[in-house]
Amino acid sequence: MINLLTSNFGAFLTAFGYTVLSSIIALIASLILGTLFAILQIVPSRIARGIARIYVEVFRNIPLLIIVMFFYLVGTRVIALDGFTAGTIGLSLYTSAFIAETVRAGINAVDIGQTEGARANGLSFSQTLRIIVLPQAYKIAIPSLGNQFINLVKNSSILAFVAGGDLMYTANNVAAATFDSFNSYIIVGIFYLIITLPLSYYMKYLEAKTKGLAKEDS
Amino acid sequence: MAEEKKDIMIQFQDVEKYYGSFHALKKVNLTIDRGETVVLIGPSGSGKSTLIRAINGLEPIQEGHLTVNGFDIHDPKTDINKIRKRVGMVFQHFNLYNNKSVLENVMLAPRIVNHIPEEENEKYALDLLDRVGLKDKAGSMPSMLSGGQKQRVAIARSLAMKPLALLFDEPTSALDPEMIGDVLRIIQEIANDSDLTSLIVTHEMNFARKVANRVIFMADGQILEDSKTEDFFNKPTSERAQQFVDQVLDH
Amino acid sequence: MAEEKKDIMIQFQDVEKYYGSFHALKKVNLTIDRGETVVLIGPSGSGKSTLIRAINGLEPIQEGHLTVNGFDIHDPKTDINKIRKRVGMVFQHFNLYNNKSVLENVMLAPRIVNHIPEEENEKYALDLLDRVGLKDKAGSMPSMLSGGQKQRVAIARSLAMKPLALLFDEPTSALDPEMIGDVLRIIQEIANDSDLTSLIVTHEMNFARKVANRVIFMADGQILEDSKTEDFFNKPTSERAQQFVDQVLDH
Amino acid sequence: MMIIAASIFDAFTPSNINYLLGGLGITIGVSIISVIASLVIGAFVGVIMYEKVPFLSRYVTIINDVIRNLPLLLIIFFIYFVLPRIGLYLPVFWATVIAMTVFESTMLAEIIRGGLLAVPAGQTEGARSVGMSNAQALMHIVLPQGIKKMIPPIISQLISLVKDTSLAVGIVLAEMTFRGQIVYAQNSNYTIPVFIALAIMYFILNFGLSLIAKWFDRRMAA
Amino acid sequence: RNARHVDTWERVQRLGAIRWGVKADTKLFGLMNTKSGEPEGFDVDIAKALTVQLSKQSGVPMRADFTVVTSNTRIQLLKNANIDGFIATATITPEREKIIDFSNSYFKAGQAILVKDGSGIKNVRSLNNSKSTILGVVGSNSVINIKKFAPKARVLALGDYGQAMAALKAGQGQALTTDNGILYGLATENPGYSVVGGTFTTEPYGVAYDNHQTAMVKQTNRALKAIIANGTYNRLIRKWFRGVPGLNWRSLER
Ligand SMILES: Nc1ncnc2c1ncn2[C@@H]1O[C@H](COP(=O)(O)OP(=O)(O)OP(=O)(O)O)[C@@H](O)[C@H]1O
Ligand SMILES: Nc1ncnc2c1ncn2[C@@H]1O[C@H](COP(=O)(O)OP(=O)(O)OP(=O)(O)O)[C@@H](O)[C@H]1O
Ligand SMILES: NC(=O)CC[C@H](N)C(=O)O
Ligand SMILES: [Mg+2]
Ligand SMILES: [Mg+2]
Repeated sequence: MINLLTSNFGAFLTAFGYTVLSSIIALIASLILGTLFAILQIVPSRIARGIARIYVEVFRNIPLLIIVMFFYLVGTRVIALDGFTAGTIGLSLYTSAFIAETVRAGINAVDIGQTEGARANGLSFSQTLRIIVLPQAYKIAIPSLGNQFINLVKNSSILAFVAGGDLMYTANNVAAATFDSFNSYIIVGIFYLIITLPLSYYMKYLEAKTKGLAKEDS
Repeated sequence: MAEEKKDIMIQFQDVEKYYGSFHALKKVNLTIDRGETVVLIGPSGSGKSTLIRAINGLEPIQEGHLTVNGFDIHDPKTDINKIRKRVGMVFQHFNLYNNKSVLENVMLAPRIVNHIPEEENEKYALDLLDRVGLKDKAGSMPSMLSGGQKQRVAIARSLAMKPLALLFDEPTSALDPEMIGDVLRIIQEIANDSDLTSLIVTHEMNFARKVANRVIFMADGQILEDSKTEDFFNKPTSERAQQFVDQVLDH
Repeated sequence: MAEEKKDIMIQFQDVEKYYGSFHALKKVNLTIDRGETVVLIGPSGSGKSTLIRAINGLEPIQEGHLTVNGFDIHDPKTDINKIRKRVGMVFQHFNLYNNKSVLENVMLAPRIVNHIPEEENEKYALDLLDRVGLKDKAGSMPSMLSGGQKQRVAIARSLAMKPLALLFDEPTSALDPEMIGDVLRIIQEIANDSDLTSLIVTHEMNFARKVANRVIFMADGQILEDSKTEDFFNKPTSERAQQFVDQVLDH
Repeated sequence: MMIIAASIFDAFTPSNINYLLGGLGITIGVSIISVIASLVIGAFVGVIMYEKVPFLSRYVTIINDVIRNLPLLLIIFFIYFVLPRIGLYLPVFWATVIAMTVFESTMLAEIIRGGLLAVPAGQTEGARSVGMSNAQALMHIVLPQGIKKMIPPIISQLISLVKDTSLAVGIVLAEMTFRGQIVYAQNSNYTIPVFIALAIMYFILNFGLSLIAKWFDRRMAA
Repeated sequence: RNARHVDTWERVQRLGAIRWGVKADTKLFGLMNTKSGEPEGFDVDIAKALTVQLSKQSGVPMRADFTVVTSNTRIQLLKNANIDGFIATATITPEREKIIDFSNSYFKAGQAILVKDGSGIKNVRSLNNSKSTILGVVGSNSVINIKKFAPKARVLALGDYGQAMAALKAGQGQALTTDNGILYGLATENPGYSVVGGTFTTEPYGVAYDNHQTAMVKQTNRALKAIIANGTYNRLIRKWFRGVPGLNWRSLER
């Protein structure tokens, strides 16, 4: 395993960089889109709610592989998208549907009293949402957003199918060239865990902390 | 509607309110003048919260007219935020903004709704916090306060909008018994401010007796009694009210 | 430890309890005899719940001896479930099993813990529900009950295990004022049952006066006062207790 | 766009459609078996993690955390390459089922642990205070209430599972996505129409599932 | 090490069937007929002919069963004992021979490139610059070989030839590289794309078995000779490669 790692270290490291980069870009994009579609789902316009629902349902119910393929093979006819870009776009849209659900649940979990307090105090709907509800909704949603992010990192392995240069793609190529599949996959597995495990433990820690606080509150 | 008599603050005229098929307010008629302090009592589920929330537009009504400070709330042309700016509300569970400091809780609405200059806003907010005895907590987050402190901040927050009327929905019933006194004392001070109209839902009968000009008793969505405070406590006219007062004072 | 004097039900000897680094019970000594009714009062955060939950093993203690019905709770060899079977607990928030009907709430523990035959179990459960005035709600789910009704079911549930002692942690402070009376009346009936030992945390001073043999006053994790009921209410010895009673009775 | 429109008619001959639908059958088959197996294992593991059994819970939790933090695609490849090393020679179908089960049961275990933790502490305390044992409190009180809270996340995890079967394309399981590739191998002009058809078929399958789940959820709530 | 493959020759006789791994995504060599659900192509027919001949040699009647493989999974399927051998456009290379066994070559291909007409690309050398992207398929040795011939170009490995062709059309790369036979198959259905520059490697295809299957390899070599001798081989060459534009099928005959 050490041999395989050292002889392909450059390749694995570059791949790790691509996986991290794609994940970060997709995280930011999907947070923005997800919040937008979460808000559209609670505004008093039926049309907006309908559009948001369709968006969320479509991207939640189609495999990421197919979404990514679509951008790689079809989207690129509109503007040129290489595998990395097409994969990251697909990843962002797919994840944003889940984040929209998470943020919406966070908004719903904010005590209705917060909204009533703000409205009774004279704040408008959008002021209440922006200044009072959303910040608290994000806070509530942190554990679940964290899990979405972990999923996103894992799902970035889909870039392998469109030659996105990521860890999984590199593992496949190294495995094919060296016939040492076993060790190639173990090595990239460890690379993935370097990102996901600390995150996952941090989420557990936050979860435990908020639970502890909730206890004292009541 | 704007030609209402100048000294009427809140007026219900044949107001009907439904939650789905549930009839929560039944032909409610009620007039509260400017500067009055009115206590609203009644058993659980009788519609006290519904009535008070309707005044602030938090619950829409289905029939009748509800005029607040000269504006008909039931009229779709009325901008409800205009009314809310001048009618404050204090909730049972305080509803402080959990994500803002005490001072920010008080300063937020004057800043973004009334566009008060920052300096003036802060000065007034600190004055109010001083008035409720919490100037030293200005920088704290709500989660660090006791229930009684939270409620006093909530009162300061309402006062910051310089309201014409204040609505209180069981302001002390979520508090530890030790904390209740302080909050009631502050409410009494505010109510005694002759300009301000106060409508208070409470189960604290001794307090009601001390502070109210009038007592209104509700049951099953109806106003059963509307009397001068002393008259009410000496001898409620309806049997239901008598029974209620007995039960609450009993233990 | 099993050689305790036969008439002692609960005994704290130099008990210390920590939550992490927070010292919640400080060198607590307290003896409660069989059949006594003791009321425990004190400001919020003073450790009343901690003390009462320790008796039932819901909170472990770190130092000292806590003997309940002859068993030392702090001894790892003690089977805590043996104690719990004979010591019931009534919580502020009822803690009825949300997934079981009223009757099932009462019957479950006797069935699966004491293996009471079904018929006998049901008969006794219905008797108890009758006693708390809720026989007609036997088939309802907890979510359909008012707070007062829930608490009465919780009391019946505790009684179904034929406890030697009952612990009450603010049994009425989550209730609407109208509901409080009924629950207190039932607790009083139970406490008057001379066999049963009761320890009651409450803020209802009139009730405490009527029902208790002794009043214990706690503050900051310590027992500051332990007196006959009349002595306590006539003139608490500590200033802190005096202050507390004044404040609670004030409004 | 013209090419796409024209090739839609060519691509979807009756035999090609049949062939794709056969893949749907395999997708559903893998899903159903993996769902059942991972629910059983996930429930078991979830309860072990919740109960804090000395040693056992700790190590089970670590293993669970490692597996659920890896990409499923990697697990599929890995299991596929590892099984023969431990003397297990399995058809691709069963290799996929095992990979899906290993991965999904860790995800479900986490959901189940969370669902149990979400039952208010008062419920356990109520049960313990009348002398019930830990196991009795779990079986009679906590689990029945926890299950209600777990159902929505479990359902969405199961929908993920159905979508994730598409990853088995990497190890030539003849499920729907792979068969799609076979269809467009006949003529590469079919590639785009096939992906569109796959998207529609997965959407119908999963959206249908989520509607059933919603209906089920409402019934449970009522 | 590989329990079920201890001796493939012994095993296929015992079971009366040979499970061949063949491709299902490669025109001319192995392509799924979705109507029958059976793969068809030169490799598939060779597998059938070899099965018949191997039956004769052993005196045991044997059936040919087919399992779909891809470039990336064929070796693993062999290792997993899902198949007894594969005939799947696989080049005999020294690296592969370390872990699997090959028969003598049954087909001589050579690596080439497929490009869009009018692209100006004449041969693999015109791709040797950093602006060029060359597409291929994971698990083929073509994506490894190409690095020697166009070391400056970017190489992207996709999952299968359908995707690679679609990617070429979508502009994800300037050329698609693999063996000439496979490229001609793709060119027939995609007017406007041509194989250019001729072959730049030799790719002798072999029948692959798991490691140390000397008996099976020996029998296969015998069978190969027999089907060449009895004319079956040339008949199959004619059947599959006559009329493929650009391909000189006569040169393939033996
Ligand atoms: N959002 C709602 N949807 C349906 N019914 C409601 C809603 N809010 C209140 N109700 C019902 O309307 C009735 C009156 O409720 P309201 O809260 O006004 O009573 P209340 O007098 O304030 O009681 P309490 O003393 O318990 O606060 C109750 O029967 C209640 O169940
Ligand atoms: N699980 C816990 N972890 C940490 N600290 C705790 C915990 N439970 C209680 N405490 C702290 O221990 C102290 C005593 O709490 P306890 O609940 O016993 O007080 P109490 O007298 O019952 O108060 P109240 O009247 O508000 O119910 C408080 O300061 C509380 O914050
Ligand atoms: N993709 C293929 O199978 C053909 C490429 C080459 N003949 C190989 O064996 O790798
Ligand atoms: Mg109310
Ligand atoms: Mg307490």
